[in-house]
Amino acid sequence: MHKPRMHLVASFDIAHLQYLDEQGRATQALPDFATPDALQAMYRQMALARLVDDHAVKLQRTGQLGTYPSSLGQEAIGVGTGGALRRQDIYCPYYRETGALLERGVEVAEILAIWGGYERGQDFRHAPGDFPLCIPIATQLLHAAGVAFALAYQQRHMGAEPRVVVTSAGDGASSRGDFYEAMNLAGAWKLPVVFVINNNQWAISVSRRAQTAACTIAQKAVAAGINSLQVDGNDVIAVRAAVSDAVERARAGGGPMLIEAVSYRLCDHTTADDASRYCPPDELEAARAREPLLRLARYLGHAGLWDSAREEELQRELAEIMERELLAYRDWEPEVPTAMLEHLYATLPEPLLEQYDELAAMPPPTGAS
Amino acid sequence: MHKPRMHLVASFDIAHLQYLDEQGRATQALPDFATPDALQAMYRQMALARLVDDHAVKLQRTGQLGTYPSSLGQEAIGVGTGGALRRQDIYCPYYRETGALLERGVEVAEILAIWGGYERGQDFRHAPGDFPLCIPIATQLLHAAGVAFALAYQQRHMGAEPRVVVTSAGDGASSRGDFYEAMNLAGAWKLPVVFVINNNQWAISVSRRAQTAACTIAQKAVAAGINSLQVDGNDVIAVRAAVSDAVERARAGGGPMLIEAVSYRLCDHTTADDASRYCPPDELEAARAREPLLRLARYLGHAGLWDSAREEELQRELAEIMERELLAYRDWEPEVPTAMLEHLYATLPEPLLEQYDELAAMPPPTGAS
Amino acid sequence: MPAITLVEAVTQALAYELREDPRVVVFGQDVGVNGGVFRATDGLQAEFGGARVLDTPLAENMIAGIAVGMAAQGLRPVAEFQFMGFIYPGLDQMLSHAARLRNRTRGRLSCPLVYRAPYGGGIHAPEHHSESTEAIFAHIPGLRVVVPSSPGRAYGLLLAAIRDPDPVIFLEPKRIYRALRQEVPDNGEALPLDRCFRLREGTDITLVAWGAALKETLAAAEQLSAEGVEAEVIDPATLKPLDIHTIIDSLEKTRRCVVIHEAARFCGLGAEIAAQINEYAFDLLDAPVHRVTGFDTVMPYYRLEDCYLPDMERILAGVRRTLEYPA
Amino acid sequence: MPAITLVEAVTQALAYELREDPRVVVFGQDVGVNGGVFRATDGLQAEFGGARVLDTPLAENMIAGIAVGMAAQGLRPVAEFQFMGFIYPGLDQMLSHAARLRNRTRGRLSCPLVYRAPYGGGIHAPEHHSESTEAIFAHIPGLRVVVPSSPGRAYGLLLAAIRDPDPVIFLEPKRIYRALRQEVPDNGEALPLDRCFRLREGTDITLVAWGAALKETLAAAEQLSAEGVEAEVIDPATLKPLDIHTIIDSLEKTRRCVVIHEAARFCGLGAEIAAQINEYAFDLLDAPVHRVTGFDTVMPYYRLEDCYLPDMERILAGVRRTLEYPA
Ligand SMILES: Cc1ncc(C[n+]2csc(CCOP(=O)(O)OP(=O)(O)O)c2C)c(N)n1
Ligand SMILES: Cc1ncc(C[n+]2csc(CCOP(=O)(O)OP(=O)(O)O)c2C)c(N)n1
Ligand SMILES: [Mg+2]
Ligand SMILES: [Mg+2]
Repeated sequence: MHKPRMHLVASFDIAHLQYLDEQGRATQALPDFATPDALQAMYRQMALARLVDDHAVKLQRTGQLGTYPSSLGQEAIGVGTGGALRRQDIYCPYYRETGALLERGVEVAEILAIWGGYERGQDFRHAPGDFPLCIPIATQLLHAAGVAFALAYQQRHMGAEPRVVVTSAGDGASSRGDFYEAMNLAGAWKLPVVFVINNNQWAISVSRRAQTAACTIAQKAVAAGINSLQVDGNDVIAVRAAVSDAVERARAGGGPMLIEAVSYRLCDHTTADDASRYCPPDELEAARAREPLLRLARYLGHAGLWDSAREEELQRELAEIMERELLAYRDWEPEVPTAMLEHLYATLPEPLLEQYDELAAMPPPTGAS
Repeated sequence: MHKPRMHLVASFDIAHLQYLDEQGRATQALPDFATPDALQAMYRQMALARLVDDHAVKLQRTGQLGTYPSSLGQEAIGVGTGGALRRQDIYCPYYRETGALLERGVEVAEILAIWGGYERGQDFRHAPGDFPLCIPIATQLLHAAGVAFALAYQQRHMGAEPRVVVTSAGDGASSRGDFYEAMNLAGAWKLPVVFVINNNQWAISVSRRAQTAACTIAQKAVAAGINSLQVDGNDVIAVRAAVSDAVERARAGGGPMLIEAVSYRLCDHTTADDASRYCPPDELEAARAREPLLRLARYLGHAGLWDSAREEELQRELAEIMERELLAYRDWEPEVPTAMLEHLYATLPEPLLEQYDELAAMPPPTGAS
Repeated sequence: MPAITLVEAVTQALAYELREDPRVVVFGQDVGVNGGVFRATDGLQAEFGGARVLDTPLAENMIAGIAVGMAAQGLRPVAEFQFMGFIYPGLDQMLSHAARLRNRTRGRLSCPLVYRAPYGGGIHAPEHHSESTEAIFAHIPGLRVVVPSSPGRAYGLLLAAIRDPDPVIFLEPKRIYRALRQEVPDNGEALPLDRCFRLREGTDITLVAWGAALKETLAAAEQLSAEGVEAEVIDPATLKPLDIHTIIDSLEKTRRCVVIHEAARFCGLGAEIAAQINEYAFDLLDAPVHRVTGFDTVMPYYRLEDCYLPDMERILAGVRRTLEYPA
Repeated sequence: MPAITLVEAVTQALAYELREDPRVVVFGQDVGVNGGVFRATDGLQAEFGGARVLDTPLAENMIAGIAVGMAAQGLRPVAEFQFMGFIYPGLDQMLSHAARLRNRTRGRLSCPLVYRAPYGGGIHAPEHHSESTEAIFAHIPGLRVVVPSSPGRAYGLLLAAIRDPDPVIFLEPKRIYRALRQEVPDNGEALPLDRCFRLREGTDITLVAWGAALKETLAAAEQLSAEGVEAEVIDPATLKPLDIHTIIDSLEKTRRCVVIHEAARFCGLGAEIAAQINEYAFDLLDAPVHRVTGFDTVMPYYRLEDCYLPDMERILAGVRRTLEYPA
């Protein structure tokens, strides 16, 4: 057909935020929260996350832990996100979340226990309102929408203080209907929820480009009529700034937001994966040069806030923490067979008593690992 | 935070297409296909659809048909869409589809039989590749994506001619994950599929605005990285032009497209619904003035191509068709009880023989309606 | 006190609990102004406002998933699925999360929620509107599956379901939504979950049925009585966890049992009941447990639905066969 | 001819059928370059190209749904779900469409497709990676549910499943993916669906099991044999439709039966088998049909998974109890 005349009914722009470039140079004035102390604290948390991941992978390799998903290279996303929440806010994480969990006060030993085969690891002692790590991809995004409804409801009708929920997922998760349904509801009901996508370019072996024809994940928010932003996910300042801004806007009643944090998975998908089967080595090498710790260290170094002595001191301190947590994991109280029925319902229904007794008569398992 | 600098990574525009305004005046030169004959034929099909709907509702009211969803006011969408396909293309319809089904060659009696409680109505004699009417909202959109893959596959690897699939759904369906998953796959795999949304402003009693914060349905395609367009769904020329264009682009390998056809449901959701419970009467009245038959009749009248004599003649002709089809429906061969097992599997598995015999021994049902 | 129907009893229970417990919220498709397509939520939005009685966008997976988040955060969500045939997109959230949240957080978070859905056939509805797949949900550890069969039980069991600290699938037999009226005092008294109801005493045979199938089952029992056969009729009401002991107790008297359900036979709940009777009461039985059920095929369009549903003829035939065993 | 594992037999069958039938396409998450997380599709994309062996975006509902469209349009789609724990978003498409398309179009369109998924526990995988909910699928009219338990049966049954004109859920017991090797000639010979396999002859008791549970079941049978008890072991393989007659035939000899499955007991497939035995062979039975199964709870994280799975001890205990009945 010949080109007809049409009129414009809507227009959308997707913006990208960065503070530190790949060389650790500030590309613009840093936000107010970025004091030397705060930056050093973020660096410390990223370093701890990396150390935890490193040890967890080693534990797995030596048969002391089950499958483990490292967040190597994506520490800025977890730490930047976790730091943007207040204690009483709620976090609905996916499974690749070391940095954010640490920020939320989850203990390293709890994280290890989860992947070490103990449900009790999910009983976050210091983050009692947070959701457990979520394995079925994207399903946690709907929980977050529900939590957000509850928080707004409790604020408006039950006199509670304003709270916000943040939830995370991977780029692969953005192909699931759940992601879209959660955003759409959040938009329609203007819920206080922030969706953070760790775009690490891979869903196991499926590349971001094979996942969708959309050129950004951020633009997927347009479908739901909600705001979105793409941030440099290797720049912890940008992540923290974007999520903080979204969280506080949501807290003030401004509704939901989607944040796409662009990063790269510098490791296997999990310890059960072998990324060399599908990940182009040169792409991986190029990504390594953009990683978040090096970048922040460079910035801090340029600013005279970091040097090798401080790095060594930090590593010593973190090694001690790790040591302590590894012991706590090794001494983790084993679960007894009846544990599998004890928390299924609030009270064990009578018809299950017989099965309970059968489990009670069983010898505890011998050191499965 | 103070306003940071961001850079733009993507931009999207949503356009709207119209040829005839509410008074039936051309707002721009009509497309080539819009010859007097073609326009009169489209008018005829819309009038037939309206007549079928009208009779179906009456049959239901008199206990001769089950629940029925009329497409009153939305005839331009079905007729404009159905006319854009070639015979060998595939159509995956939802349930509110009288106009499109007629265009595809489905018999009125078949349509009545479906809603009259006979599976055999779905055995479209003249549209053997088309999908049956789909009741579970939005699920057909995924079938269409699968069909599109098959058509492209058969073209590329099995020497078949290029074919396209068109699928339809309502505005409510656009909230389902399926809609997004189907568009996303179609985009990622560049499939020859066109998604047509009948935005009739209601999903039963839930208004379009309560359904989503997105200001258009068309913009939901941005999430999938595919093209989209909003059309005046009461302007059959615009619908036909937009869908034809999308279909031919898809046929040529140009990939999928989403078309939002903006209209209004001028009737109850189905015969089981009472729209007066929730639909504002003034909104309904205003919408009535924009309806598609009146609009095209006015245009044709201005152009000297239509008058009350021709209208009467048309109505006489359609009434005859309707008469014949009503008889065919009344004489529809009843299903016998064993029919419910005969087509479950290609061959009845042995373990079901006993149940088959039980059904075979049953008296046929006595005139359920 | 006016006598009310089953669907009105549902409304009455929802209203009672909305009034008494500020944590209760009711949501789903068309539950607001429209009052639900079966009017189960009629008038609730007008009385309790749009903040507590909400129309959702059209997405069942979403409805199931947000209920988990709401419940974990301290609310008492009651979600409606418009028809059981449209509940399946929500199954993932029910099975993977609602049923498990308490267990995987070792009791830290829980899911006190209710998923309601009209279910069953026989109302001449279109395709996909006549499902009865309760067995799918009954197989899922951590859920409760509850089916009322009278206005009184609808009221009492729904209150219990909303107050229960764990997730409940509440399936409402829509064929009998308006089939009979009872006086149901609006006193907020819940009925016990996890307990069978003995609807009729008898000594000759035990009939187990739930939901709409009880209509024909009770009618069959009356017919049998006229013939001198006294059937005991048991409504499990809570299908999971199942109170098998009340059924076994009945078998001590009757030694013969027929299970009646609308759902397809294969891997239906009747199989579980037969298997447990076999396990717990093998020596009591004078005849095999007989199942009168829907056929193992898709529920047909409405012209044939009466052939699909167990009717009095088929129930009576099953009973006679069981009584005459071995014949 | 080298001996191959069960997962290699799956690959061999897929390759055979891709080679022989241009309508066959294989797709799912990571099935391409990566060859699937269990390597079931290893090398297939290299051999048959990206047009026939495709990685999909991450959406199980989508995977289930597009297979319906492909199959209806004449292809022979074989879709992989990465783990059974992630199949549930696809249930709606399987139940509402794949299983029904032939019926609702009265044979005009059909769904010759295979949904494959690794299933079962015991590999120390994370949460949601150890599901065995075959009973849910077995309840759905119109589906076939097939579970292989050896490399030879994996090859022959998968070929049959792909060639079958109707939809098949093909569940692969991942715990025994590499547990044993067999020589499996790549001759394209399918094994029959809808037929039990008698894996061991015996006269004293009938053991019915499928998938990975056959490992312990067969071991238990050997142990029993050493004790002078000869167990007949039957693998139904096609769980729906179920060939009950081979089981009944066996009971004519043995008069006692134990069903073993990993899945939760309540409304599991064991219940259906017990119910049908009760119906067809009530008089044959010398003892109630006994079920040795997973517990009615969520499959625990890996530290306790061995307590959940039926092991040889529990199978032997169940057999002894059944043999000694009444005791
Ligand atoms: C519903 C579901 N399907 C499949 C899987 C298996 N699986 C685990 S992680 C993963 C890829 C996820 O990729 P992405 O969302 O990008 O997150 P990432 O792991 O890269 O952080 C898949 C397919 C799962 N856990 N859940
Ligand atoms: C999955 C599913 N959920 C609910 C329903 C019940 N239902 C039938 S039509 C309808 C509203 C659909 O609205 P829309 O998509 O806008 O289409 P329209 O009927 O307005 O043309 C609903 C909720 C259904 N058929 N399928
Ligand atoms: Mg990723
Ligand atoms: Mg609509």
